[in-house]
Amino acid sequence: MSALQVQAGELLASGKAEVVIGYGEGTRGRVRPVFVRTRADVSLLVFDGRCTANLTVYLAKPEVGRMGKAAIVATPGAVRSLIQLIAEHQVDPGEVVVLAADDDAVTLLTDPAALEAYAAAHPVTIPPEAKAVTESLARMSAQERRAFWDAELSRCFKCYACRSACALCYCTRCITDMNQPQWVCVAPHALGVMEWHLNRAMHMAGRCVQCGSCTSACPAGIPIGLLAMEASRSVEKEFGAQAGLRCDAPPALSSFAADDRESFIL
Amino acid sequence: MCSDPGQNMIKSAIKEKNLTGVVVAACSPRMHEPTFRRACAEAGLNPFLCEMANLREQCSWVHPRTDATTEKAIDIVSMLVAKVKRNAPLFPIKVPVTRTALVIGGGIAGIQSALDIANAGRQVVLVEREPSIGGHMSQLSETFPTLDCSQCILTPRMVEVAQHPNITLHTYAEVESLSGFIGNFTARIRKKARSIDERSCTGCGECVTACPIKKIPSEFNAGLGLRSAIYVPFPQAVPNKPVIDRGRCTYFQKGKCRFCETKCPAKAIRFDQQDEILDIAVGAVVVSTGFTVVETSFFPEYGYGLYKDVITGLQFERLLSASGPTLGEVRRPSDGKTPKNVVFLACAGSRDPAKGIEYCSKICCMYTAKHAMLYRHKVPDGDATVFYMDIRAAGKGYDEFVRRAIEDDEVRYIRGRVSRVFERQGKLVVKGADTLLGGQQVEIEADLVVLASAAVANPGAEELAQRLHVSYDGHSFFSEAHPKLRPVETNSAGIFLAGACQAPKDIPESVGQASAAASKVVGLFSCEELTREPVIAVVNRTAPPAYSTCAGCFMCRSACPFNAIESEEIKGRDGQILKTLARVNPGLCQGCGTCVAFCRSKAIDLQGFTHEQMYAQVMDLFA
Amino acid sequence: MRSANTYMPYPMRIDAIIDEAPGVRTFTLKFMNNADAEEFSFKAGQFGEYSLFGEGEATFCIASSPTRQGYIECTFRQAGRVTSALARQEVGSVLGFRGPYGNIFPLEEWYGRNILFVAGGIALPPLRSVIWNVLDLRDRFKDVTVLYGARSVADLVYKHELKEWGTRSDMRLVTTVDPGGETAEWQGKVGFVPTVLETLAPGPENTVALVCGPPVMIKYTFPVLEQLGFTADQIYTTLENRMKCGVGKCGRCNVGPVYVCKDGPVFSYRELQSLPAEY
Amino acid sequence: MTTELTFEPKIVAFVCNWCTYAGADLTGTSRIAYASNVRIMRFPCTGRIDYNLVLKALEQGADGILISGCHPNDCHYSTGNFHARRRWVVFRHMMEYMGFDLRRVKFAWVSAAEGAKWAEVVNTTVREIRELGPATEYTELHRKGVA
Amino acid sequence: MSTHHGVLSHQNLLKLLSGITAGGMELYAPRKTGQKVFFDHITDVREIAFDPLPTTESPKALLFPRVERLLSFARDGESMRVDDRCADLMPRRVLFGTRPCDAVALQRLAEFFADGIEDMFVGKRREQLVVISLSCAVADADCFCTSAGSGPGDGTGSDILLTASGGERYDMEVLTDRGREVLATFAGLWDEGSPADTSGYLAVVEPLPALAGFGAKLAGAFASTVWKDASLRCLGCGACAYVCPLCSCFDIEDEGTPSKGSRLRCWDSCGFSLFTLHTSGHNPRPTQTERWRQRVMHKFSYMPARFGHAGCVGCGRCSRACPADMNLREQITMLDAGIALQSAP
Repeated sequence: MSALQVQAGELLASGKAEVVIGYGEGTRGRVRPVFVRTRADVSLLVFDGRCTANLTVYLAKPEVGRMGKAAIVATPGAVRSLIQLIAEHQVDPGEVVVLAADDDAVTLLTDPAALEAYAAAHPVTIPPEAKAVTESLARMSAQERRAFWDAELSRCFKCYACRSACALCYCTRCITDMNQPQWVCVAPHALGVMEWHLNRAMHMAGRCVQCGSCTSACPAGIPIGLLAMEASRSVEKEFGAQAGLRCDAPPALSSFAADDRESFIL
Repeated sequence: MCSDPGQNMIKSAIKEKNLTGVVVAACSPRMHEPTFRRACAEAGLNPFLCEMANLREQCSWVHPRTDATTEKAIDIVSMLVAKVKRNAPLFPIKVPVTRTALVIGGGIAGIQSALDIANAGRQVVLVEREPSIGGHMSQLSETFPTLDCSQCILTPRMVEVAQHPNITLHTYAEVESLSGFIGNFTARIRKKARSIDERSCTGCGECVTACPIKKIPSEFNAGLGLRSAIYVPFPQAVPNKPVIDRGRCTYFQKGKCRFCETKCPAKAIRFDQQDEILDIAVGAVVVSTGFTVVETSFFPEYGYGLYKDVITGLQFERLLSASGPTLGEVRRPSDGKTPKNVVFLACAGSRDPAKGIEYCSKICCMYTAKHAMLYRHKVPDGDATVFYMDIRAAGKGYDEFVRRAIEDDEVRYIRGRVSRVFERQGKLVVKGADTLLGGQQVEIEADLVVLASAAVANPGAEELAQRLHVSYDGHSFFSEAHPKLRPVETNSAGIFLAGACQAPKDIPESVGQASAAASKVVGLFSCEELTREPVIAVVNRTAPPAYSTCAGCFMCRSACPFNAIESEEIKGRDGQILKTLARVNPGLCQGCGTCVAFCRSKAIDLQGFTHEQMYAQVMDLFA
Repeated sequence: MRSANTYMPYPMRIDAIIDEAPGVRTFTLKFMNNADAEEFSFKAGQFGEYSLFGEGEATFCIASSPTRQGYIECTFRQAGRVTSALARQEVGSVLGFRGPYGNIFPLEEWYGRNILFVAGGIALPPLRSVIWNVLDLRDRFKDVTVLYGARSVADLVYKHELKEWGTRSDMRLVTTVDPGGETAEWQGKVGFVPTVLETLAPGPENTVALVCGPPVMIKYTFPVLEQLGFTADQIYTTLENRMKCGVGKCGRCNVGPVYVCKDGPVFSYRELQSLPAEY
Repeated sequence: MTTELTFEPKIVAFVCNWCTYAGADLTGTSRIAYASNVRIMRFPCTGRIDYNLVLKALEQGADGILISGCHPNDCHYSTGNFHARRRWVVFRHMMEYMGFDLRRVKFAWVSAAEGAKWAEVVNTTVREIRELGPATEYTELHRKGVA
Repeated sequence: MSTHHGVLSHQNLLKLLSGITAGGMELYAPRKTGQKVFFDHITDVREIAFDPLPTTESPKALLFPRVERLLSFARDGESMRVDDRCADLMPRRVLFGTRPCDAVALQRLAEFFADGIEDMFVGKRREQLVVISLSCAVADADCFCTSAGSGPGDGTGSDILLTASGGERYDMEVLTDRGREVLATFAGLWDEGSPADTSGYLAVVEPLPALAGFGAKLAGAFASTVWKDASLRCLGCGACAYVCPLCSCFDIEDEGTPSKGSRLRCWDSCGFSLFTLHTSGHNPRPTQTERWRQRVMHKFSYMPARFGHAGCVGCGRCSRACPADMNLREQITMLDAGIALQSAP
């Protein structure tokens, strides 16, 4: 039994968790989320390099919530998102146990301080593909960037897998589903797609923990996470606030500093 | 339209056509929105179903008579029609009122306001930064145009304040912060440590005599006299209790001395006294923090304050004052001799865009005439010369007063600006032009030069304004809500202005405004409840299981400048928490809508400026 | 000639607006083209998609009777984007209407029978179409009874018609409001619809019951009728699932193997029993 | 005549009630003439201005946007403009990242006393937008991807 | 007509496709971006991707576009001018590179939209669409076409079916007049052929035995508890529905202002939480459990009951697209077993 399986078993046996949300073997060599409720089933749990999806997204699901106190197998990205969820009052730190997994090590994190320490010790890693696109975007002119996003977003049919896979897209009603007024065009035409992704990026500003889940979820292969990441990074660069590091962090966007940049204002 | 016939037209249209909304295409809503909303209300239409299309200030007055202007006018009206179709009837919000007023600043304006409010039977908390109330008026010798003694008319008022049962006086104290809203403010007051137990102190003055440090320039005497480290600012101070200037006191600086303590018969000295923080609930605030004058160092052309015998008008007041450093004799600072040639420079700094003070300080013409006159009375063989730009003596008895100075007291008025004051062979020379003589250069030797230096806002006025959430103008004077129609209110409901903190004023004007502010406060306090504008943010509520589109992230909380966001728990039948939502305290919300723009799920909306209303305006513009 | 485009509405103009209850309005709509008016016909129970250009479509039943031609009426509560926009319209405004869609109440099969209408709140409109249809062909039916209830007196719709029905000798009208919803002047009954129905105790013999109301009313009314001896075939209702297309394609109103818009909205209680409860 | 010469841009101004709107009123009371291309929308505070409204205006055909409110520290609500400023920093960054032309969205602090500045800001904006020509990058998105 | 047989080389196929674009007909074919393959308007045949597996997005957009203008309107004084688009020319299009399962799906989709009140848009597009499919030489673990009423060499729904028969050469079946018309212009590029047994070139698709009788079993399984566990990891996105060649749920929305705008039809999904939400707040399918059940029931129980075939052709796209690995093959097998277990005495 792996260390993860042992720890998960103990949590279930001791009643510290009633369900362990983890990764299990899926089809076609992929891994998938599994919900382990009995000690016997801990053998389903795996953890390796394929496990990148951010499982904290399931904490907001009512069906999962009804299963009782959860332990969650978390990548560093998921730990950050959990911290962010705590900061945004979406998760009660007392109601979730974290099995932070990274390569071989599994660390049990049960309080905000431990989560924060873990997040601090595991900085954001940007996948090489994302890095390459970011670098090429930086070299582009505005028109080239427009053309790049126009082409990429033309594949978006608004299945909202990006939103569904995102732990921080927990809104009771997403702005794109509102029609009084119709902030975002329903249609997945170029306009509606642009509005949706720009809104998501703005909503992620100062909140995106760069876990990469939205990009991996996109069935159309759009590097969609770049937008949210960029919004969050601009907040980091401009205002020095990084998401997912402190459980009591104030919202970065709805805060301000008297000397925030205003060179663009006449 | 704003005239009675115009309003009646609207009223009858509402009734005849059964209107459900009104757009008045006329002037700025900042001007007449309340007028028309009231007219609608009188016709039975909810006033918030009325909007104004600003066709005057923002269209006809700024654009020529062209088709493009007409198009713009049509757009403006059309946008407001689109908005008003989505307006909802709103109803005033009732909030309780704490019937205690806070008056900040104990000069003549603050004193007058406090007394008026207190005499109307309401509680007043008067906070003064200095150790005594009295302000600038207590420094003046005589007052124009009657030449009665300033102290004589002020002191009884100061005493009345001290003894009034409805007034709580905090001197040597400052307002640290002001939270809450009209009717329900909390003022945090820092009472600086006086180092004296005020209750025990009898005001005998033994300590002052005992203090070995005596060569501190006296603030009260505008630097012309001296005081000790433990001191009473002036003999008639209220309260007449000393204060230790810890920055100058040997004990506080070097840890040794305590002479005053040994001499105090009442054992009232408290070296270990701490600043005291008081949180006081008040319903209204009168800001009467006054002004200051620019120092002589402000004027490079007059020697940057290097010449001891170039002084400000305020310093000259102290030289004239019987309680001043010279006991009322005019003696110049450099050598104590009686000056035989005194030159008064009016508009020193004022009305001088190059110096950044474009405005007229308003009081200088009058007090310069007074100074020259009083000087001539005290030094009958002296020459008084006044350089002036023009004489502004509008006011009851004012022009007569100036004429008396010129005609009876033979003060020489030269119309012209002074370009330089310099020293020549140990004597001051005032160089200027006489514009009535075609700009002819004149040079006048002077024993004393008195600058009618500009009245400016107090240092720190901006910071105070920010703490009080009131706005201020480019010169840091506090802004009234409307220059003509709401001259004593600020844009923050429940906060009023009195005296020279708003703009330079003389005594009668300050007192008049102070009484006006007091009457506003008394009016506000006439009811136990006050009605507020319903333009506030509201968190939506929907059917279960969502209860609201609010997800409870509380991003709005950090966006709110007024701490108006609270949390609300939705509980199930058995008491378990189903959801935690944001809730807006309708008493605290001021309706800025900052929370609204931050809310990702649009759960908060601002009544009167709703998402639907604003969106409809944008869409209509391009329809 | 009708357009080959299924989604093409008839242009219609609002001819009259009646405020029925707080947030509830009735529009009388007239065809803008005579040819449309002539071509158009419908039967009681059918519905349509009413549209406001630029805002979208909303699904309501046709609340007027097919016996009254040249216009249609709809009654709606202001709630969503389209209904809110509709509520901002005035007499003379142009709307779109496409329909009629859906199946019908088989009135012809019910000639010679007693008809019992049970309606609650804003669900009277679908039955109003049938009520007027029956009243206009009064001699073909036996006893006609209408039981209508609302949360409060203010919430009753078609107040002027209720007054007329109340005075007619060829039908019986019973109105009721929920406890607490009555006013001092209220002359009708006070109580929930199922309870009032129980005391009314209409006989099931040769009777058809048409029931329309909020889900909770339906839930408690069916058992009362069964208790009174009505069989599931004698009870009819309409389903009000969310719809977009009205022609069985968009998928929204799919409940089990049926599309409510195409196979409904009229269902007998018997038919309903065979469907999953996803409505 | 070429279209460049006849092109009159339509500019939507989103302004706060207490400073810029009052400032624009002052421009009027001072009778300072300025370009009539601007349509003013009054908000209580810059903090209330939703970037989605800006986006909608551009999509609907605005050639330029002007967002204006109180100078820092002068906000009637004390901090609304600070919040707005931070939001605009990010919004501009994202617009730029997606390749939109930032020159069409202008920002200015205009106080209630700056009637002349308002006229100048509007005139400058109109002149610059006129040089840029009609905005198409948003409006053309309406058609893309619709069968 | 009777099936016509021919053979052509890969080279000539490309020439033929080039000829189609040059001749003014719009050509749609798979194009690859990164790892994903989409049907796209092709102007240069070198851009066509000949990936062996079904494309990422199905070709359904050729009949049922992601966004489609149902009508447009403009205020005209007191009335409204409405353009019903009937006059819009739906150009003849050639769709190349569909797999047999796709072609079957296109046919079923067209049937669905024609049922009852016919949908003009889909109908007209279908009339004008020439489908040239490629038989499958490869299947992956997500495919189950042979159990879903199709197969790797099924010509149903195609106008022309090409089967790669080794050596850069295709066996061609011309199945319809429309197919023959297209080919007529390019007579020199292909040779007459005779019926050939292509089965040796076709993929072997792993059967999905659970599918047999699955519909009948589902009919009684609405209230079963199997749905809850089966749907637990479903994220509720629309990826499966949007890549599916047969999912046809849509939304109708107006865009623009009351003065000028369009009524649009856009894809929608029964998996979205708001799909069935009533304005009152009542939602007949409140959680993902009910929504996943609807998806499965609709495809494998309701559709067969109504149309005689499932709403699924076993292309496997949903399984490949799902971010939570909701594998349909596996789900069917698991649900089948679960239902069987529950209904056992």
